[in-house]
Amino acid sequence: MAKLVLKIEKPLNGYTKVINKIKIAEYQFDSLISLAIPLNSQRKCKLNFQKSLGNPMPNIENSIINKSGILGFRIGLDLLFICNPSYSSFAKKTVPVLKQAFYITDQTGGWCGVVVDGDRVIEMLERICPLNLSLKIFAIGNVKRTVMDHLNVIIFRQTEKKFILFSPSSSSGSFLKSIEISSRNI
Amino acid sequence: MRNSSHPITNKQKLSFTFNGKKYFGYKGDTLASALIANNVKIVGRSFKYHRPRGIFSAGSEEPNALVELGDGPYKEPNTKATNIELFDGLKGSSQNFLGSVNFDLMAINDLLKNFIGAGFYYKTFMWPRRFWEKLYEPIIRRAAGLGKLSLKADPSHYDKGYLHCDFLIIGSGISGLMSALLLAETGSEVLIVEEDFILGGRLNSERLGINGKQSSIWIGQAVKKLKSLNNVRILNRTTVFAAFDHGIFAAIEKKTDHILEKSSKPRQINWKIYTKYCILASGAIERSIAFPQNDRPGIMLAGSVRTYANRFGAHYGQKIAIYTNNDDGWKTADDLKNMGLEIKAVIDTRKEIEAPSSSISSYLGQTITKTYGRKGIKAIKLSSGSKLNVDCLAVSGGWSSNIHLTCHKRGKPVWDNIYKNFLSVDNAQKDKIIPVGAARGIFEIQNIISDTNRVILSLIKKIGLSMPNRITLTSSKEQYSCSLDLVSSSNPSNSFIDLQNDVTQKDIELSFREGFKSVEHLKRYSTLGMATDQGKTSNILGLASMAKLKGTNISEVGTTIFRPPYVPVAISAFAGRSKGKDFRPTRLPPSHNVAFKRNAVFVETGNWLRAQWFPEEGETFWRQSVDREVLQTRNSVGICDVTTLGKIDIQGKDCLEFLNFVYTNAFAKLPINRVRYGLMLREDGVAYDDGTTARLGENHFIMTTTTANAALVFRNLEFVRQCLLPNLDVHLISTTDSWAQYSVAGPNSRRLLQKIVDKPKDITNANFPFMACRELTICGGVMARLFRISFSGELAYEIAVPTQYGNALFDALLSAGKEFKAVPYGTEALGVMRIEKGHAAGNEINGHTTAQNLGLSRMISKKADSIGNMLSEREGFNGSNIATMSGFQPVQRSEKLEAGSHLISAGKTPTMENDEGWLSSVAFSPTLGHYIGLGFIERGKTRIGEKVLAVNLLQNKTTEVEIVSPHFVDPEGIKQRG
Amino acid sequence: MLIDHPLLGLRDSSEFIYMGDAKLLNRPNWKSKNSKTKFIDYGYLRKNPAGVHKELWYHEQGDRSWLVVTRNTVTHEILKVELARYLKRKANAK
Amino acid sequence: MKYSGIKVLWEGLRGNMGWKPLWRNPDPKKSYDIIIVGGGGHGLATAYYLAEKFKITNIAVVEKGWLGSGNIGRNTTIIRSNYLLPQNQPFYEFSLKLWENLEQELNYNSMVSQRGVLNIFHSDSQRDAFVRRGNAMLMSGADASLLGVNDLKKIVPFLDFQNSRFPIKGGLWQPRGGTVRHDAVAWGYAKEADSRGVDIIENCEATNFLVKNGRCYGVETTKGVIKSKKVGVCVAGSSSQVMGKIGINLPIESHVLQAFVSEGLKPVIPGVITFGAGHFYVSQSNKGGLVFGGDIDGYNSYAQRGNLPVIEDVCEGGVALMPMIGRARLLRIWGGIMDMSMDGSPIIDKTKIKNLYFNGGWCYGGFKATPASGFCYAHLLATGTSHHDAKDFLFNRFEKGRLIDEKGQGNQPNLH
Repeated sequence: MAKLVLKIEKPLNGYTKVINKIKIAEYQFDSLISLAIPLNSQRKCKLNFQKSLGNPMPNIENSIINKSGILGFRIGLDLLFICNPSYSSFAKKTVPVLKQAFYITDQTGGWCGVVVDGDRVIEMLERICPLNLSLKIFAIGNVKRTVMDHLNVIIFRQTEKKFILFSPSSSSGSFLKSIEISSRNI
Repeated sequence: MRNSSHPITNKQKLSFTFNGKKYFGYKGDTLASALIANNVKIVGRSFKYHRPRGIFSAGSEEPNALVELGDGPYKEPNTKATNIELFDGLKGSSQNFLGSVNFDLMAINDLLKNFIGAGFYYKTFMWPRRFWEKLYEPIIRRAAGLGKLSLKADPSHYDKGYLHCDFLIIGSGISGLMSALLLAETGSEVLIVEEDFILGGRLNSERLGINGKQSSIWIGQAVKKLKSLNNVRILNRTTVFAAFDHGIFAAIEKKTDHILEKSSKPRQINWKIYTKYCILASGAIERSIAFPQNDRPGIMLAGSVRTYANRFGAHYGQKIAIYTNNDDGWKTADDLKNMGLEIKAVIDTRKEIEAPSSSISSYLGQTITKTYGRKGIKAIKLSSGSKLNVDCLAVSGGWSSNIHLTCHKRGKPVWDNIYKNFLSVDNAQKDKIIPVGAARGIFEIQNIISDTNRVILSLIKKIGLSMPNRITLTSSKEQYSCSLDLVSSSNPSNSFIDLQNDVTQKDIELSFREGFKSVEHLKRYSTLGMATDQGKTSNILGLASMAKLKGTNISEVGTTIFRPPYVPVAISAFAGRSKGKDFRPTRLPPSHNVAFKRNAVFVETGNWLRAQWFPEEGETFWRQSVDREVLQTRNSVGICDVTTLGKIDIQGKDCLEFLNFVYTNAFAKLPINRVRYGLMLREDGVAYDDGTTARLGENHFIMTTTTANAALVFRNLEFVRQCLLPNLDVHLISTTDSWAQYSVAGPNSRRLLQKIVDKPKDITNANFPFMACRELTICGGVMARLFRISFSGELAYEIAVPTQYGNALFDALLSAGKEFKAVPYGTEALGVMRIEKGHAAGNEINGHTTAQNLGLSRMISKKADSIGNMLSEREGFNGSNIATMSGFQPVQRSEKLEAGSHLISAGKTPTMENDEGWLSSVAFSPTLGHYIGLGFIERGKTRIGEKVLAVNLLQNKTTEVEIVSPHFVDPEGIKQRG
Repeated sequence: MLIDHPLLGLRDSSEFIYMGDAKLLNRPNWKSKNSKTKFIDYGYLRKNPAGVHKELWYHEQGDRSWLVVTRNTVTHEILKVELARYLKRKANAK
Repeated sequence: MKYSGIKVLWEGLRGNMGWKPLWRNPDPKKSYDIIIVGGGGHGLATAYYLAEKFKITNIAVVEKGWLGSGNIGRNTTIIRSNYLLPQNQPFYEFSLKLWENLEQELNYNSMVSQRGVLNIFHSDSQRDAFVRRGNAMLMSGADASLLGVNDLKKIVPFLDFQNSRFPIKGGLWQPRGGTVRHDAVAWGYAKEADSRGVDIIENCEATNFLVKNGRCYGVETTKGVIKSKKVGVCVAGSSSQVMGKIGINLPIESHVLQAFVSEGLKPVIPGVITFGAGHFYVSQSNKGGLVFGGDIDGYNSYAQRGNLPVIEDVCEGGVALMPMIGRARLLRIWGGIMDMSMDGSPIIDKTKIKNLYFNGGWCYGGFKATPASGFCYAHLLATGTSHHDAKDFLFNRFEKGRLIDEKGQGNQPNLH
């Protein structure tokens, strides 16, 4: 028997579509890990974060994008997510350093990312997102976690009219449908 | 009739049908205005007496003109003609009649009025007892109710949305627009919400000018300015219908109700609005006067007659009389006269006033004692005895501030004796709902202008925003005063207080006579104010009537409060898009695609959709598939997706202490690369959840929970971590979705897995015994986790890979398993095998049962504190008589068992006194060839071998069963250790 | 309702799960005197004021913080919101 | 006053001038044998049964507001006895039997309408639980039957059998369940209690208890001190407030439950229907309104009003179960204070203060219990011993671990 090879599947198989001028696309990433800050280790973790990713550790609901395009955001007092779209040495170089300070959990298969982008994106999000999307409250680079259409969603604002939405992978089909309906309904 | 010189006649002509007859109207009409223009007087029948009724008002306070709109599944009963924006092709019809709306057979009720007044049904229909459901009630039910539902699923789409602002302004009349202009200048986010399809509110109904020009010019300028600002948003066709805590309001936007074509776009949007302040510019609602036969078609609110005339150029007939107790009635007379209509008379109940207009014949200090014309008013009789022929009677009982929303948080309105009106006073400020204009009890235009400036500017000052300039507007000088002549003294049985519920003054008197004097009793007994209009035009009449009977005033009588919603809202609009298959999200396990391709039958498990069984060709009955899956697993190997079990990644230096506390059994000595079964109790000592926890490293653990309790267990662990033991270094994150986890079970499971893992030697029995776990790689380097745990009792493993490899691994296992004839198995076979093995699941750990019931009391460690430990020691948990989990099999092996049967001793009668337990789970065991069951029976452990009865009265079946060990298969656990 | 989360600001209460009386933070010591009675009290007797109430809410759809919310049960007015873990640690330090 | 069809005709002919108040409006006497605190359904029923069955008529019912202003005046009117647990089932069946004769007994038509109660199930394990419950009902002498999908298609053809997210697999049907015109229950009990000499005193708030040497001998009220041999508290949502006045802490939390009614519609819904995959139940009133509800809001509240998330949740459930109600409009929302007990079951018991008795913790199930609660409380007040069908509704069950947790949710009141 030939050697078995396991093929990776992305939750939405690389979906892209434009509805009402809103570009909806699966946000593909190579890996996604969570970092937990051990008790009483804020300082150590801050130093480590700066060292391993080259940017200061963000405050809660804030994010960084480092020079390799790695997105890091802080979703709780002691919890961060690091999303690596394509940096090839991430697993070999960055993660081992992070491990020296943080508790790390692989979340790559757990989340599905969707980018929504376009002039009417706020109108669309108004239909599912309970958060205040005004730039005064939800600035570029902010990231928040909330519930949309019965699903837990992490929403990251990349530009004024471009967001990345992360939702659990098992319900990614329902979430995509939700975004499609919202885009169609405006 | 239509005034042919009115500008509306220049608009697009629209055709519509009402009760099957074709009519024409114009764009800008409502159905009501178009019906008036076409002189249609009878629009519906009243609720109880089936009296002919016409259009009464011009807004959402309408009590009479309820129609069924549309047809087929689009049919919408109880729709107010006054709120329906006319469109080409509209179809409307009357409702609540037998025969036709003009000749309603149910109108017989009108003749029986003396016998079927308030509360008559409480006093009769009691004999014989059985006749209630069979005879009396069906008649009452058929007679009651208003419109009909189509009984078809609502085909329209609905949506929800969320809006955030600093100021929500409800209403776009003069005070709403002024507020918006002022507040917009502060740079705040302003949201204006208008119920009507045009902006301008009451100004559209009036002739008065602003700044010396038609008011529409000022409205146009104001709206243009507001629309140019990017901090202002305007929603028309939108009604704010409810106020909730902390500045949250709900509003319904009608998106496509005024369009014939049904699109894929949502029909309505239910907006949830978050605001810091709400400016309530909702205006006022005119009330009626109760006098004999005051409900005839053609009798309308005076302000509404004015609206129809001024805004729509529509009116009934040529001879109009006005009946008023306040100055505003005279305004209607003026406007109609200006339109060229004949004003027969103004009858003012007030004697002491000076008639404002000498050119109109007036009767001061008089009342109407009778009206004529069953199907449309023909004449009125005055207290002086004079009779006047009229074809429309405009009635004004004064104006009530529209403070509905200020009551939603149980704010109590306060009576203002000057303007004879209930106002929202104290609560408004605290709730940050600030009424302006007529909603604040200011009824004269010049005062509305100055007061709105004052209220809004002082609010802006109080908040500390930048001060705008006050708005200078000039208009006519108005005068408004009002009397409380609201109820007549003659013929109370025909003087209608609440038009929609057919509550007459006589009913109020009867309520009073029978002791229903408190306003709440009055409402409940007489049904006053309980119709679809919530008594917007009638409540004050009822209160005035009760005050008169009690010999007191309205403020003493008090008032009931309005309940949300302000206007009735479609149930679908609250559901939004959560309907049909989209009621809840669907979660798919990682092998879903493979299972789908293999024609699996799926089952809903919470939000998950899991493969229930995998039918093969030729299998026509589910048991064939399930039996095969069980036997093939037990004989060789089977594979099942168990990803849905909750998985929680636990890391930290203090995990062992934490686990020791959340589980009843000891975890303190769990070695690395080992798994342990754990039982969780609730703090009240009842069994809560069970699962395994694996130790992958010094500070790294993986906990599994049941599928059903995954979120709950996580929540409770966070509670322990943050609220009970916050000084421990423990971190939790759910990885349920991150890992695809498959059970590989059966005697060939190891051989199969050895073909997959990169180092087959690692998983020999010696290197990887029962309850071992480890991280390893499979298929040439894919990271994986392997756990040697068994739910089926077989030699079994659970293998986990990152979810993105889910379908691939399931396929790989099946293809590697071909030589063993490996089968995929679903939740049914999983359930059968766990029953055969005697493992408790959701039917056993059901929130009632304890560790003692489950036969797991030895798992409660007495050496350490743990959740539920203390309270599980209470006597009720520990008697010698408690039910314990046992196995059951039919004495006649061919007999079927039913879960939910109760267990009683042989020879006893099936009563609750004799109840000893129940069968919780049953299955046909293909391994044993007969039905088996798990259940709970008193002292079960000591009764092995005893024969008892499984009683299923519900299906009329009693089966003799034998109590056996719950472990039907391999009770010693040799297989799983092999 | 809106809950002013100490870290995240105003959030809709639909993101939260309610648990009740904040006395649940004070789980008795199982070895203390009369511990059984104390546990029955802990398990079953909670404050139920018509007025100001300190209570536990869990931000399940947010940052997973357990919060102690001081809220008036008659008006629903929220007076204070604190992180439960800080309060508990503070109490532990005493 | 005796009511009948003939009387209605006679009064109709003479202008309905002969009707009399249903109850007097007496001033409180100095002392009574028994004072009932709380003039809601349970309190009035207690007074009636004390007078009728135990021949104690020197009774006052003191009510803070207007008679029937508590949950009897704001509920969704359902009666049923489809309980599982042996401590509950006989009590609710006793109640249902009392309902069945109530109108004749009280000579007041409260429209007890036994059009059936249907609980829909959506999975095999739900079915197993319902079979167990149905058998418990039958074994207690109640009625129940198990319906399959085809039966349901006949009775309730408008359910979403085709496209529902959680497939409908059958239902447990109790034909004798149904609805009652709730306010009329209070009025009927008041009328008959009053006619037997009970003083119903409205707008009279009990502000404190008179206690000496551990014995209660009356109450202080806003209308003065009233003495009595025994005091029975029966105040539902206000239980913690009232008992707190003498330092009794109850295993009860007060929560808000919202209820809803639609505009009037011609008859569409037979009986009561309960959704098994979400929070929704519905019946249709004789006036035509769909009366529906779901779950409590979930936070402690005395506000008598709720918030939007629950309204949406309930309507989502409704549209999911029966999409034909979508175009019907929600007319009114209201809220009541539920005395949610720690195990979801009530308490009818003595207190640690002699001669002071307590009845409460009915959660959102108090309405259907009204007759039996009144009867059993009257039994306790009159005889000092628990009625057989209410013998387990005791305070000490928490300490003894003999919980009556119908839903199996544990000591978390908002989950019951």
